[in-house]
Amino acid sequence: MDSNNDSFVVDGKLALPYQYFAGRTGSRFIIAIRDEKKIKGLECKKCNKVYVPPRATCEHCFCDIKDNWVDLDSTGTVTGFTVVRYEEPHHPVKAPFIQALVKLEGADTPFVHIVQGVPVDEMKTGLKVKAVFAEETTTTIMDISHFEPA
Amino acid sequence: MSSGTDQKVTIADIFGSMESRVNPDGVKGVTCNCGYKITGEGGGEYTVTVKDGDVKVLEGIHSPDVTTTASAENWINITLGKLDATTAFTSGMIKIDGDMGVMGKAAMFFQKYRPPAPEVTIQDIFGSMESRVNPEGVKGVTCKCGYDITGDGGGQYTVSVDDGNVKVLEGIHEPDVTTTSNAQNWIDITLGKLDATTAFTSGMIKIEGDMGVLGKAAMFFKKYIPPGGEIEEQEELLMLPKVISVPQKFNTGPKMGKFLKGLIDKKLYANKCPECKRLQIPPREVCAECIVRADEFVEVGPDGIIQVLDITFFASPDPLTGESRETPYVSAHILLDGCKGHETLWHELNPANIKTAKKGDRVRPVWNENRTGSVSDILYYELIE
Amino acid sequence: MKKNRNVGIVGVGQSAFSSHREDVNQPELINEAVNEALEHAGITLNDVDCVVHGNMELFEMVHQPDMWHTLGTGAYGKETIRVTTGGTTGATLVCVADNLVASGMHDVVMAIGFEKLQEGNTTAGITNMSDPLWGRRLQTGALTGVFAQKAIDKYGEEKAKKAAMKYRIIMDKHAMKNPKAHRRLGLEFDEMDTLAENSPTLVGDLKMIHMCSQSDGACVVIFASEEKAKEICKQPAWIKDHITVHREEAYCAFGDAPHTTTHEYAAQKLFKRNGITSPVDELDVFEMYDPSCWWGIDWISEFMMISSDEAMKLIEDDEIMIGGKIPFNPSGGVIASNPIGATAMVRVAEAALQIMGDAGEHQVPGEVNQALASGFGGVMWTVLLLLTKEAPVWNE
Amino acid sequence: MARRVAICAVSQTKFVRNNTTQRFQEMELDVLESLREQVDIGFADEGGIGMSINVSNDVFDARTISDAPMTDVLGAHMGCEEKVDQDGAQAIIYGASAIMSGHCDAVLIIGHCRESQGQSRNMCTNLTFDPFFTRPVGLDYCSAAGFQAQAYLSKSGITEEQLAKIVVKSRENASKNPYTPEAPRVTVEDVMSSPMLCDPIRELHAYPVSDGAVGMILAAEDLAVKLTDTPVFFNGHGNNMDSFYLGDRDLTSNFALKGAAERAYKRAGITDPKTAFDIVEISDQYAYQYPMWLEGLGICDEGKAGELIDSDNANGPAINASGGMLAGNPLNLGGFVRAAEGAMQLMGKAGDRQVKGAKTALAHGVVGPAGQFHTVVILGSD
Repeated sequence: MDSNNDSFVVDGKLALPYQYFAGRTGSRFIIAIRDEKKIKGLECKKCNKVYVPPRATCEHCFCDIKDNWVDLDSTGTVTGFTVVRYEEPHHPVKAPFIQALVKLEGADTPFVHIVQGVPVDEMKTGLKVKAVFAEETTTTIMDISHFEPA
Repeated sequence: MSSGTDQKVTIADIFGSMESRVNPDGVKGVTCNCGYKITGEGGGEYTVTVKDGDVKVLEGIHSPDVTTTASAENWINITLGKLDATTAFTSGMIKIDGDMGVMGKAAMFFQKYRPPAPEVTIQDIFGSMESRVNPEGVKGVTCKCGYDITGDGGGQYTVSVDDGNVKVLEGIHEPDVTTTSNAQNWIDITLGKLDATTAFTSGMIKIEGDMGVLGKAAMFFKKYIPPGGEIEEQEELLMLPKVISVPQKFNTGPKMGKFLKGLIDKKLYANKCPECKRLQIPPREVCAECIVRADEFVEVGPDGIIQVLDITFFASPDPLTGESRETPYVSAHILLDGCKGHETLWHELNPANIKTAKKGDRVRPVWNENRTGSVSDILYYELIE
Repeated sequence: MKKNRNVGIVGVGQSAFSSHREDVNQPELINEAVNEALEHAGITLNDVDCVVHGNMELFEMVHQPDMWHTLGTGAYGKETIRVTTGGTTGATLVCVADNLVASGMHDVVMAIGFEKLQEGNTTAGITNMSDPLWGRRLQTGALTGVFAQKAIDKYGEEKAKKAAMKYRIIMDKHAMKNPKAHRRLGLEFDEMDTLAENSPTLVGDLKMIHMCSQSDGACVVIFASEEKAKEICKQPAWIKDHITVHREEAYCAFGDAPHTTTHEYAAQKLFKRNGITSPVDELDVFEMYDPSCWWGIDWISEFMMISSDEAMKLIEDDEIMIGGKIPFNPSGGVIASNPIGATAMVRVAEAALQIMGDAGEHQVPGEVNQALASGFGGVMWTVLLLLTKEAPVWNE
Repeated sequence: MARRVAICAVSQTKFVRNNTTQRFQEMELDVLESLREQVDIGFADEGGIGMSINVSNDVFDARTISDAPMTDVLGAHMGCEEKVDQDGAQAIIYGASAIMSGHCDAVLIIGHCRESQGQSRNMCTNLTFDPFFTRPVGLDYCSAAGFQAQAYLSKSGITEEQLAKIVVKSRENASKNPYTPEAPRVTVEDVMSSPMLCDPIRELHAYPVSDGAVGMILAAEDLAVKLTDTPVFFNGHGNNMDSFYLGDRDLTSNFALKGAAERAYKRAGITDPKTAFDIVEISDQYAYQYPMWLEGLGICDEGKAGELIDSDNANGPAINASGGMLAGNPLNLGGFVRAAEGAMQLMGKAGDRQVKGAKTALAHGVVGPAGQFHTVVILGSD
């Protein structure tokens, strides 16, 4: 690359508006959290598994499971985690914070959420946690504000 | 289209509920007035004013930037999502005058309208029972079920089944089993909003007498359809509006860099293919026809003639800022002096020239006073009178 | 060219196309088309070896969306590939599937084209294809009045506008026969003038009534090797040939200087190597990617290798209608339904349904032995696919 | 039987943290020119390059149809150009299929990625997650890897020190690789004391941000042997998709990679992967992936990766002689560069990092969060 290179860098943006739809299945799941403070799973009767987050089709046997709602407990167990220590604009809370896989009582699959109320360096797999519901809705999984030790 | 079943949805309610349905993200930083002329029965005139995120809905039309005209029936159907707005727009069912760009934003102002729950009465539930008999469910059954519905709008009824023959009587008459519930809970159970077993175990409803009969009673009737039509259609479906923005550092590379830097000195550089000699402006690294690097630059223009012009009335957000631009504007391909054939430069024309500009007219650039090496160093091209 | 082995289309699935699919999320929308295609082919997901996926990330702003979409595509535990090429994506996916099966890599491949345009801003998304430092401030999506102007210059205002609206209404009449179509307006020929007058102007003489829709939808096509195809399907639609012609980016293709368009170039090459000399007579149906009726009327001559006067006559004499000499878009075309990442695949899917005889109410009368489908996108890019009823025979 | 396909030429740019002097097009043009210097081939339906494949990504490029501005530098003006929007290793499979099907005789593939362009690559990969359930909690590829690393380390018993050794070795190898000039040598202590990104992944455990381009030309066997004395044959391939939601998977099971490898070995007729290869190039975006992917590929037995690290795999194949992804390649190009490296080794053109007499190579690529999708390509000098 020659030294009299005319190249320079221009600050810009990729900025576009979106509106995402949760669909009927996703809406029912989030509305139950928002209005009833209740977390629900969907059961595949063929695979004998209760899934969270909800999905209309079982990924493994490909059958329709969208009406097989099961009420779950709002307490569960941490099956895996990481402590996020880098800062990014897309983070829901300031780093460092704990992202954890939480398996609710009655569910077969854990899902990722935030755990608070534990010093980040003392976080352990196996921790019993309970859901803390958000005061204001964002119409997403963040209607559960976070999990904290049960 | 089943607007007849939505008698509870009114234009007044749609506009009246708007202030409570504001989507803060959708109105952030927006200032505009949108007028609505809703014609026909139940219509009215309204103006939605948005002032930097602050939303007011006024009756009447007040200095609108854009005005939408539609019949009450069409507007209700659009609001309920039963009629596609674009289809309605395209086929002339609604008319829009004024700034189309504002209309694009208006779609994001409010959260979805949810019509008030249809008027469901205990009287209607029991009154419609005889017409909802499920012949399979009552075949060979003989029994009497009493219902004591308490509270506002309540009443007493007896469902009498005599070997498949069903009568619904007012009052309680020698029942085999009696169900007691308040009116609201019974409506919710009927509509499927409240689970009957839950209601029973939690004491919300009481049952006295032969429980076995009640098990059969669940099969006596077909589903109750409230006067407003299927409730299911009105199930809330969540929508999540987001502006996704990722800051970028765009590199010019030496070719585009040379061209952009030239603009600072009011110079326009094209690069030339060493083989076919064609020019590219803005320059690209390679000549696509000959697949060779094109390193030689020549100065062209700055004046030229209009080769192609597109007068644009449709505003879309500028992807670099998310902001919508003003319309109309003219997107033009200009054949600069020293260029030939398709070797045109893409830019805009002075909006003041829209009415008169035509292909072949001579134009010159109007330079921005603050030039930084970007597309906006040229404000636009204008006609040379 | 000698193809290693033949490839047949054995199943087609389409979600209903609509601007209102708030009841499903992205994987669920795809799933509808996947299930329909499996059912049409009479196979199960277990029979599928590989899933091909495509759409444009910026329309929904989901990065590597095939990851999330696995919930609806059925790709779990399978081989997959994701290919995308703008508006041509759907057609490119067919070429990918054809190559994957013809090469012997896979016996049964399922290709999925998808878009949920309601979730983004289509025009802004398309504008983002321009150079960030120059054209991005100037472009307005895929909207341009250039083709209207070109036709008006060529035929005079009255004749040109009449042809455009005639074409528009023919597409709507076709869409009325296709229950999957998004825009089914019930237009009549005698409404031509008032429709055009009342419709809002977009760019130049391009009005909203002329332009294609923005739709949510997914299209799925299942491909099988000759041996498998014959096992699975009574009448597969065979892929005889395909050609892709892209062109450079910014070089202005508009204006007077003569040049061969990608459409002409692709058509001439494809027809030559398949021995087709008179496409209008030899083809039985053409599903053309027509972003607006102005582009539609302009491109007939380019694809059919006829003069523009002959093309005008085809429109005026109803020869492009179902029942005509060379029916265009019995499905209603892109003007009726346009889920962009799926759109070009819908062209192929619909052409295949015509050959299979499964197009229902919009089935063209008579034998469909040869069908053409086109994809359009990018910077005036084109993809052409030739389908046949008879399995092709390849000589050394 | 379909005809065989061979790689005739490969080229890559230097991968640097922030290339401020070129835009994408010029990076790819450098690669194209280098490829055309190596082999004398033009663009033509028969006997020439009949298809050009671009490897790039719309979100990373901040550009819809990110291949549109590349058509000219791919030589595909008025020709066939397509884009594979996954790891470039997938483009090799697709390119090979187009030749094997008979559709064309030669294929050009060039990919680019500039991880330095957007504010952060994590902001881009956060957009992989669905908008309602996984995006809002702030997941990105880095934190998804954190989950997997945590689970894998506790299952495998791989130690902090062993992870550090992987990085040290990668940098040592990279010092002989002219294409990764910005991967300075480090010590085990440097790695172990580098700040945590997301536990247990440390800064030096993560692949660096980089900009660059890579390409190759594939041709049918009869053409390839005319173009070059050192054709590298495409002998097998496989890929496999896992579930999307992290909680639906066993993050330590290597489900996708095992399936991909099994398919590739079957197609290439390989029965013992431990002895089958001279060169193994894997996409280790994070240090923990090095042992985990090697186990998944069957290069070492499950639970034995620690021993492999400690012994420096003295008796096995050369693993990531290039330095691997840990020494610096952007997302999308990881597996593609691995295949290019494998091909250079088999051509005997790998300079200071050349492994003598290398005849067979395995290249591995990965797409998606925590290895949702893996690709394996097997190359041989015959």
